[in-house]
Amino acid sequence: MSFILWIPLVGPLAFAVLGLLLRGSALCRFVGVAASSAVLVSGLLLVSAALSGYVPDSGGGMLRADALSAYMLTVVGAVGLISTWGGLSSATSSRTRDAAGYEALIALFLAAMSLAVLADSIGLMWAAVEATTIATAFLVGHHRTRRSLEAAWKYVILGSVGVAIALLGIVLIYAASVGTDTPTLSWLLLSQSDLGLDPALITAGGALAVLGFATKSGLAPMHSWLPDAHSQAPAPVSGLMSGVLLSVALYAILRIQSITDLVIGPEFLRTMLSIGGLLSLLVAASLLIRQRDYKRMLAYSSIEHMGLMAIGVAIGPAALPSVLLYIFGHGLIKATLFVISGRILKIEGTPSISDVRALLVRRPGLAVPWLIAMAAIVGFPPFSIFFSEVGIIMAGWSVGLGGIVGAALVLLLVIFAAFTRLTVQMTIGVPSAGTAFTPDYSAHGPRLPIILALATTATIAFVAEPVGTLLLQATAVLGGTN
Amino acid sequence: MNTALSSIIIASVQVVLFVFLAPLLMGLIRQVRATIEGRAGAGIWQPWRDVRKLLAKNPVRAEGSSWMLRAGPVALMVSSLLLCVLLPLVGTIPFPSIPSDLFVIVSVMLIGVVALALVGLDGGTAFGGMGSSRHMTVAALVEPTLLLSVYALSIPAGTSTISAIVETRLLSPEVIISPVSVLALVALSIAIMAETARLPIDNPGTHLELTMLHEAMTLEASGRDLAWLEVGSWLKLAALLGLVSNLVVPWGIVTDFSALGLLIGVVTIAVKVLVLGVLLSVGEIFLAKVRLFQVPELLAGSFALAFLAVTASYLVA
Amino acid sequence: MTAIGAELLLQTEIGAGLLPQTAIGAELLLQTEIGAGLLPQTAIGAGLLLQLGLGALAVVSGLMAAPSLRSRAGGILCTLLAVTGLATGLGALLGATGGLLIPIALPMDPLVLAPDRLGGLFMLVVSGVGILVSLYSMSSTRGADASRTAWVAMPVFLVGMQLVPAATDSVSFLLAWEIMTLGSTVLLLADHASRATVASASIWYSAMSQLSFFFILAGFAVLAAASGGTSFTSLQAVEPGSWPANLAFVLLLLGFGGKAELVPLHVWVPRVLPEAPSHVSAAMSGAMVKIGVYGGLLVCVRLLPDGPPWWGIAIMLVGGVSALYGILQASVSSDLKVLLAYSTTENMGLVFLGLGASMLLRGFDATAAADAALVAALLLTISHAAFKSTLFLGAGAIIHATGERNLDRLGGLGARMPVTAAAFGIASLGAAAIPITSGFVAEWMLLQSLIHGGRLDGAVVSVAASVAMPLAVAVIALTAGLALLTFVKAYGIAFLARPRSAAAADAREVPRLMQLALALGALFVLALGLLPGPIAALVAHTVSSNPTTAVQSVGLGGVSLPGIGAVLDPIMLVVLSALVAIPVIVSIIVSARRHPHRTVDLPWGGGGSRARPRMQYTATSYAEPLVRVFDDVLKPSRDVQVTHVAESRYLVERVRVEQRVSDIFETRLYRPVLNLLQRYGIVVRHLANGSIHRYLSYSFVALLIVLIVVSL
Amino acid sequence: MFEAFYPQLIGLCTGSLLLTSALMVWRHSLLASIRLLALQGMALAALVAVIGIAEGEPELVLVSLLIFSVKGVGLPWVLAHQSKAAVKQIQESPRLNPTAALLAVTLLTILSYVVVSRVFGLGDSVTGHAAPIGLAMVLIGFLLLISRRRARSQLIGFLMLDNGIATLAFLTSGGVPILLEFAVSLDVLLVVLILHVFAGRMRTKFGGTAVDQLRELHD
Repeated sequence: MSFILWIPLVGPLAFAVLGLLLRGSALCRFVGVAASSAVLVSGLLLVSAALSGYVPDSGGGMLRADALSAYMLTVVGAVGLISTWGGLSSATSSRTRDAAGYEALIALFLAAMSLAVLADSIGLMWAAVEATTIATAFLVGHHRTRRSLEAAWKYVILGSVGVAIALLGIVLIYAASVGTDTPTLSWLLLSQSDLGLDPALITAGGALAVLGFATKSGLAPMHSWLPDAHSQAPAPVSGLMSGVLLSVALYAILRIQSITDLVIGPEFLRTMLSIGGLLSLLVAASLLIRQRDYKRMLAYSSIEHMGLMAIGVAIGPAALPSVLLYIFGHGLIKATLFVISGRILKIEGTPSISDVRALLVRRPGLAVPWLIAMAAIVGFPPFSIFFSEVGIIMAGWSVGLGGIVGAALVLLLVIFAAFTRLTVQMTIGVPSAGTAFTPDYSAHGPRLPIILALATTATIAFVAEPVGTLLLQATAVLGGTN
Repeated sequence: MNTALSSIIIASVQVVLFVFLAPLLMGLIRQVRATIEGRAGAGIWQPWRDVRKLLAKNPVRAEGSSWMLRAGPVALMVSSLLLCVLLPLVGTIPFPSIPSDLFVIVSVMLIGVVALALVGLDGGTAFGGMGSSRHMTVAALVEPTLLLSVYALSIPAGTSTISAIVETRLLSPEVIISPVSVLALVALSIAIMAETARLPIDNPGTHLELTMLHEAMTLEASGRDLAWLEVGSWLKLAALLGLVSNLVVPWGIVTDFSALGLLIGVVTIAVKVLVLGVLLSVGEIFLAKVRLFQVPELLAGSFALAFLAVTASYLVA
Repeated sequence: MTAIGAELLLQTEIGAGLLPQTAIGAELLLQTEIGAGLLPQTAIGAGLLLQLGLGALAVVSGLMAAPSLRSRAGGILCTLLAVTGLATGLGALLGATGGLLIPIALPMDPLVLAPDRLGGLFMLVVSGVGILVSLYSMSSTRGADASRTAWVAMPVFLVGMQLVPAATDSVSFLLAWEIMTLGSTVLLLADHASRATVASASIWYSAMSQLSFFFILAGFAVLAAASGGTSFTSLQAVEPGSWPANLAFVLLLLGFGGKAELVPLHVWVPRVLPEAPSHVSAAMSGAMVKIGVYGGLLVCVRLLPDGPPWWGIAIMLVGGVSALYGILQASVSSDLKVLLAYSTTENMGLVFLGLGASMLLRGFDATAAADAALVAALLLTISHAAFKSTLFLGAGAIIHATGERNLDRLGGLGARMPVTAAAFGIASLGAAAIPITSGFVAEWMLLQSLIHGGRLDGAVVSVAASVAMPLAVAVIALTAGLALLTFVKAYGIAFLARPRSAAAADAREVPRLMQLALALGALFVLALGLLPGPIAALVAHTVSSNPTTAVQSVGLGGVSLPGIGAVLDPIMLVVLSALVAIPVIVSIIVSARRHPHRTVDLPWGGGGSRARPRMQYTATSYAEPLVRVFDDVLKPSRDVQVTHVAESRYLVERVRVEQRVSDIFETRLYRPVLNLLQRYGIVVRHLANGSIHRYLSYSFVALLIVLIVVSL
Repeated sequence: MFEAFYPQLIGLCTGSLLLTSALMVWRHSLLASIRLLALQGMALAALVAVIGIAEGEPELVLVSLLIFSVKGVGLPWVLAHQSKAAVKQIQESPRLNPTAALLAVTLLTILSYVVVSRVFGLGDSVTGHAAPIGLAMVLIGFLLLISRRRARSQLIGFLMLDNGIATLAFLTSGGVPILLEFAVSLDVLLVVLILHVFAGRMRTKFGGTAVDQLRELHD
């Protein structure tokens, strides 16, 4: 059974190599899809294993898939599939030399994220997270324009520095474990209650690690790379980064939290994450009010959602099932939105909101899914984000974070209003007089992934079994008994 | 005697009496005014003659006017007749299932107000609309005074049934001159002046279109349409004066049914209404019509009185 | 989307454990009425499930049906959906129990839909409006209004509205609530391609809806935190008057008040209701707004009864201000749908006034008056649903026939559209609270409860009540007076006199199905007004612990309030009027035979022979005196442009007068805040000015702060 | 014998680490900075070797070799890969003037002493006493990142930051597990390579490597 653990790592790499070998063939554009399918399938297999109470490990305990890891792996696979499938380029454009490299990097990226969630060692996970930066650096800069180069530079510098801070934190945590009898970086061992870790070291290490991973998960004030990178990367890459890379970093934060909570209690990280979450919401709200670029708009929306998730993490076990469901819902919807935004960008040729007008009349084939996904991302039911937000807010009050949650609601309202305004500007209304047009019903790309993503997020919250159980098990992994 | 039957008899008597009395009251008011102003006057029966004349004419209706021009006057008439049925004018024995609830009475009166306003609009002229608009504005602003004075009057009796209020006053006359009652009555009187388009809110004798309220709405009506409008308005005035007089001087009203009592009741209410009419007429001599946009001030004043009456009745009593 | 895996809630299924945490779920469920019922009564559950199923079917038909069949199919399915809701609501109102469990992946209290009597009442009201609207829309929708999107959104909207009152826990409440909001938002967008104003209306609507939603969410969260559960049964455990209860009360009041169009959260109303297609406005104003009222009742009657007196006073204050402000704006408006929209604010204000009065009076143990006020508020809610949906449908018929909703360009429609005119007229009477319509009964009962509320057995109840009650009466009176003017204006200008534009002159009566919906609506208005007794008695069961002492039915359909000794029998009033009318009518018939009327071009015409329709009074001029009287509140802006004849300055060629009354809450409260936000939004861009050094500094500062904090 | 020298050796190594860091802030010439970076890498390698010998762990000696080859030789070589002449001419015009920068360096060093003393309690061990140097290097590296305009100078800052972490790791816990050490080194190497490629592209696209020019993406 434990060989499944290797599929999401080896599979994508194999496909990447295959793609490079098939360079120039039309087949190589399917490398990303194949890689994400591999991840998704193994994720689902591991989920079923976790549900039956079996926790496979491999590589001398380096890889381990408990319920949380399996869940995250599934999310990676699902979002990857939606992004890559939805972003499938036409067969002709994939014959260029770049295409194979691009697909290979995507596969590498997926493998790195899979490793990050499967690793049972903080160190290995750190390396995997850093590897995502390396894999995506050229993806962000894929277009080779001045802007994409700028975005890539900022992304790599800010991302690496952030992750370096995380490494500093991990070093301190390791130092704490060196102080005990068993120097280790294993989650499993570190999150045991009787280790006697040094509280001061764990505080400092935890804080630094969280701060570092907050960079990758796009929490303010470490978020600065995110709008630039998301707006310049090719749409599927943006979708992947926004949909899962941020969440994988959040997963790291969750794991760190499960260590620190045991040693120093939840208060310290709770304060830190609440501040970070609120700041993220504030930043998103502030910069969405007069946003001009729809891909940046989506990027700030990711910051917002990560902020709310961070508040959920701060709240602790009561909100964790909601946060986990949130990760899934946000990932799929945001990937969908980025995929559609990529198509809009391609067809309209401008990323500017004010230049894209009356989309619903001119291009209903793009505008309708765009609007549905927008409704989902701002938290309308039946999409699962609604339940996650309600769950987090409700839980927030019950653990005494009413003030934080209240402030978050105010900011969410501003964000909602700004978001609605921008969306309406893009989609609603009629084209200015004199421009002839015929309604374009084409979706400009595969429709199925979009429909699948929307349908899945619309129904998943109502699937009490086995999703509910899985979420509870994943929460239990993090020390929550809820 | 059976309450229901006696109430039906009293109501019928009231209707017949007031249909007879209302034109007479108008005639008296106009004649008194004419006499005081030194004119000969048309005599107190002139309104009767007017009505007879109007009923015998072919009504002229405007092209494009709707059924409202026909139905509106009837509605006004019916609402005024209903007032005569429901108010305790001759006797205080109400119908069992429709006690003379003041809120109901006010609403019934409003049916007439609305009907008149719609008739004014239906003519399709500037003046009709103008009259209608002003009439409704005044009616809207009068409403609080009206209901609050009703409220104030209802407090001593513990009910808004006007028969019960009058009976309470009959039993304990000291209520009548209590400050609360006086305040409420003054407020109610102002409200009634406004509702019935008397001075100082409206000048019933005017023929200058720009200042008219009531008359402007009836400009397009003729023949029997006009007759119903006129009689309906007179009836309303008479009935409301009857109400005020019974609130101030409740004696003579029938509380236990008997033939003699009924006769006394009929005579006393006729006298009371006619006396009040004379007083009204004399009073109006000394009043000038206020500007339309000062009417709200007047109504605000009356509202304040009514409000004081209510709160005083809670805080004093 | 409505095809969520819902399952009938049977006792056995609870035991079998559909939920992740079976024990907790079953335990909580057992505490609720549904669980406690001895026999599983699944009729209600089946009704709810059928609603979901029909909703899903309607969505599918909206997606799949051919454009020519879409309105017909959608309309029929929506009507069926609403009829199911009506039946379910009626069942629940009469005391049937049963419910539906919505499975959920998150560990929460179970999501159960199981309407109680009050919920049943509101489901009934909402579905009743739904039937009217569905029938009407079957033939009224054309073009964009009949688009695929619109017909997908319609059932979603209806299902959402019909399920909110069924919720027995805060999460399913919020779920249905948001589905309702989503459906209505999409419907609002129907005409976006033809009018630019739709876009801004939709932004306002979404933002204000979200504001309401967040208030409610926060309110429920506060209560849930204080009580430890999200089901209404556990929320009831919160002590009223404790600070979480106070906070939650304020939040929930704001949230539900926003949906119920109360001041100052009403700003979306004058934008949204006019811009939405008329059948949607009817559904919003007739039904959706009632959900706000339901929320208010849920808080005040079910979750947090017996609150401190200031709760009642706060509700009365909000309600009173809304009533006055709403009707004032309505009375000066010349746009028919804006007028109706503001009038909704007024009516809801009165409903909340009644609700607040009832809370206040209950606090002073004036139970009879409190019950009467509450029943009055409910009656007003029901009657508002009837007359306001009819009015909006009537306005839709006018737009259908003329394409105009500006009263200043209408007129003379009475002769051209008799059925619409009659229905609109009856509904207007209802809105103006004239006997014998539904509005009258409700207002009468409200006034009765207020004047009897100041005293209890002859003793003054409290200073607060003795100030609040007269003020409330005054507010109701002024509101009623202005409503009278408003609806005389609306009806008189639109339907009477001569047409003020060519479009109005060419108007034709609307199709049969629309007439049917209008006639049904008018019939409801009359029926509610003629038979208040049985209805009030039924309604009293939903809110009063001792309904028979509060309200009784007397005579043929009369209502009596035994606790405060007031009786009203509208049928007797009709009989009496008929009796006194007989002589009048007889004399008319006699006179008409002898003296038939003549129709002339202009009998008098103000003395002029060339009086043209343009010279008629318009809606704007009709309201002019009122604008002057309430100058200080309305703050109208006037613009007079005089064009002189070229030859002489003393001769005037044309005068153009423009008067605009804007919403002071929008211009004085919302605009400044929004402008500030916009300015902030521009300034704050400097945070992300593109400099990597600045971005690194953010991280560096964060790192330094964290280092300093951990070493403290 | 070795035990007697041990504290001095540790002191020497960490001292030179701090010294090179401060000098890098001071000097504006790119070439000088690269040389100092190489020196720093060698000092780090020496430090690891010393600790390894003291603890008697041959593994650490191996790591020391790795560090020497990557940080002491490899990375500086990559950075200086461009023709020497061109590199020589590149002069930083930092965003922070040298006095302020050096002042900041002292402040950051003090801060890291405070932080480390609170977190670790310093203890009696020689390495513990030297630990603040690692943190100081991290912070100084960060300072370089913020204050330097050129792409390569930023890279140097990043590398110094990384050296700081490594220093801290070795001083506090004798280094992280060897596998992680490899991974970290590989990651750093790759990041530097990527940035190097980007810097190259930047030169072709922007005609220079001034990071300041990257201002097109903003709100």
